Amino acid sequence: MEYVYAALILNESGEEINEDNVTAVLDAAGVDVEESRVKALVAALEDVDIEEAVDTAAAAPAPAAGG
Amino acid sequence: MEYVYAALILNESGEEINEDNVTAVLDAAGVDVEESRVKALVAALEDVDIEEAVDTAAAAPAPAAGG
Amino acid sequence: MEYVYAALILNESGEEINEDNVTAVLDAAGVDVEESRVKALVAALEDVDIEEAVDTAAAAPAPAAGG
Amino acid sequence: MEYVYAALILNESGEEINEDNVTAVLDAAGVDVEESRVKALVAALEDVDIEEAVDTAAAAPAPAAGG
Amino acid sequence: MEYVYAALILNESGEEINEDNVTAVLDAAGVDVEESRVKALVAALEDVDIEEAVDTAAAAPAPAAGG
Amino acid sequence: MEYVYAALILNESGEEINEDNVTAVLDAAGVDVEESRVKALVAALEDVDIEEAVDTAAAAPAPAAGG
Amino acid sequence: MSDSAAARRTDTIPEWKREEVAELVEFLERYQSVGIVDVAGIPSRQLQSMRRDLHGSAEIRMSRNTLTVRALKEVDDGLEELTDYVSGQVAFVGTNDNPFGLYKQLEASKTPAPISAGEIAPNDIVIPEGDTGVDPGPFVGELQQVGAAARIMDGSIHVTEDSKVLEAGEPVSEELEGVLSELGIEPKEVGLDLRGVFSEGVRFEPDELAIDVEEYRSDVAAAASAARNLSVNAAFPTAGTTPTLLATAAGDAKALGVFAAIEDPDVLPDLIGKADAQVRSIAAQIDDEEALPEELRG
Repeated sequence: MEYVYAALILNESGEEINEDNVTAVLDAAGVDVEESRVKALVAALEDVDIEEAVDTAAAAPAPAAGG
Repeated sequence: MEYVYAALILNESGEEINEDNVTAVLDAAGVDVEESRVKALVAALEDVDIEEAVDTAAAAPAPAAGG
Repeated sequence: MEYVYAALILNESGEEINEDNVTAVLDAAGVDVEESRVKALVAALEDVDIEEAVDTAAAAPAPAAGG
Repeated sequence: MEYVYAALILNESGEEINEDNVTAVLDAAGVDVEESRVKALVAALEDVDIEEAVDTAAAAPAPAAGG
Repeated sequence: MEYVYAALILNESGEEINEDNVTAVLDAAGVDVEESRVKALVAALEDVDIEEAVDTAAAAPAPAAGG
Repeated sequence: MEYVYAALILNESGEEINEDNVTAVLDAAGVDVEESRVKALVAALEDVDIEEAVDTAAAAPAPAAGG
Repeated sequence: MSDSAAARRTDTIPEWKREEVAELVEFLERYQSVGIVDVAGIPSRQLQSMRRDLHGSAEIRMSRNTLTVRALKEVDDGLEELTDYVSGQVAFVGTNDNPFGLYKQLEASKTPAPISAGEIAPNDIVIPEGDTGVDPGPFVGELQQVGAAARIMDGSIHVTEDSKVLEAGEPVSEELEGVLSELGIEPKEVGLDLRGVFSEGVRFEPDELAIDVEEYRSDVAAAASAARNLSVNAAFPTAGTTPTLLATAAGDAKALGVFAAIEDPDVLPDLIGKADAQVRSIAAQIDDEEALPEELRG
């Protein structure tokens, strides 16, 4: 999930979610970065409104206790 | 939330969640890092089982993702 | 299920959901295509609002991903 | 979602879920295929038991029919 | 949680949530105030709409990991 | 609600929830303290198991906190 | 106390009264909160036991009303406002507890008591549904006469539904007294009724002193929720909320992953589940079985 977290941090800092930035964040965290996953992430997020995607989750019903 | 995301990346990469590492990740993402918030987060995480907390979210019904 | 998935891919790519296209997708996947099923599916989907059906499913609490 | 649908068709037809096959299915459907997403998908599925994921989904409470 | 309560009182009294005020409230309550946590709190709340944050339900707390 | 918040800070700091302490906290927060409200609060909380009430809030999917 | 006031009255008041007033004044000055309680109708033995129960937190002091009023006026200081409440059988109550606590304590010390014929019902009197345990006999008629739904069942007299037999404010009849006594129903609450309190400069009436503890309990829960929400939503970690904060962050990532169909190993199971649900949703709208995959045919 680290790639997705990287995108979320960039979204909050207001930086562009591009390959260089995602790679830089993951590098800093000591992740052994796979270029294709970075590319795939950036491509997947291209037309996505991240705020909306995250808020949709927040509106979801509270999780049922695991079991 | 970017501070928490940073901690979670470190958790996945297996790096120690300490002030230096969290700061490095946030720096790389262009976040204007507040030292006190890093300190507070690192201190708070000392007593928390991160895997368990994260698993709670994973076990939860996935959020209603829009189309 | 593969016939319906084929229709869903066509729906996302914006291609028409007709017999030729569904057959092409299934062929590419190595499916032994039954012409009558393709016909029946294409005819049946004419009366279905695919976007709505997909959104309905998405809005439902998605299942807990196996741990 | 089209990448996921493609993988699921292959899963049903019993063909291997590899980059070539996924690309072929998406091509046939007129999708403008992103190579990195195919790669990421195939890599990610190596660790995922598709049957189990589907079964978990089926076991989940049926979605309230959309209103 | 006492730091958060202090912020909530200041929010209701209409006083600014700054380090001096938070410290004064905590002092009055006999709390052994940690300066860095006060700083972190003030920084965390800087751009936050407190009314909204208070009304938005946080995810349920981590249930005991499912059996 | 500021009177209740004040009591909760005292509860966390381990100080007694009495009229003097509640008043001191509210004073420090710039609240224009009504003595009779403090008195009523202190008397009422004698019969409230604060830990239990707080735990109730934590265990329930956080309700939108009333005004 | 005011020496000059005392001196002024010296020649008009008998010695014993002067001493009594002086004692009352001393009582009033000893406590932060002083109230007037109604003691009418409390049997003296019960009053004794209430005094014992209050010992250590509140003290009751009785006197003649004229002297009570004189003492209040003597202390002045706002306490003379309490003279409004001095009528009938009353007493002083003094406490260093706060007036809300005093009210609570006095309410808690009230005990049920039987009501006699001729007395006015302080509240509606209800005979509850159930087996009275009384053997069949004329008591059925007595119950029915006072307005209770009664009949014989399984060898004893039953009241078949909650029956209101007297409205609040109505006098109790001889017959009703007898029925209630037979059933052991004690409809009165007897105790020290607080008429008013003067506490550190403020006068409180009983309705102001009746605090709803449940409301405070729910306020505490709401305050705790508010703090939790703020802590999580502003990402300020506290001991209690850090796990929730982590779960929220992980949930954000998962939501984004599913929403954008990101090909991540942690997201794919959800995506597969979602795809499966979509197929089922479409299948549910198709009538033609021929068009459906075998596993989805009705």
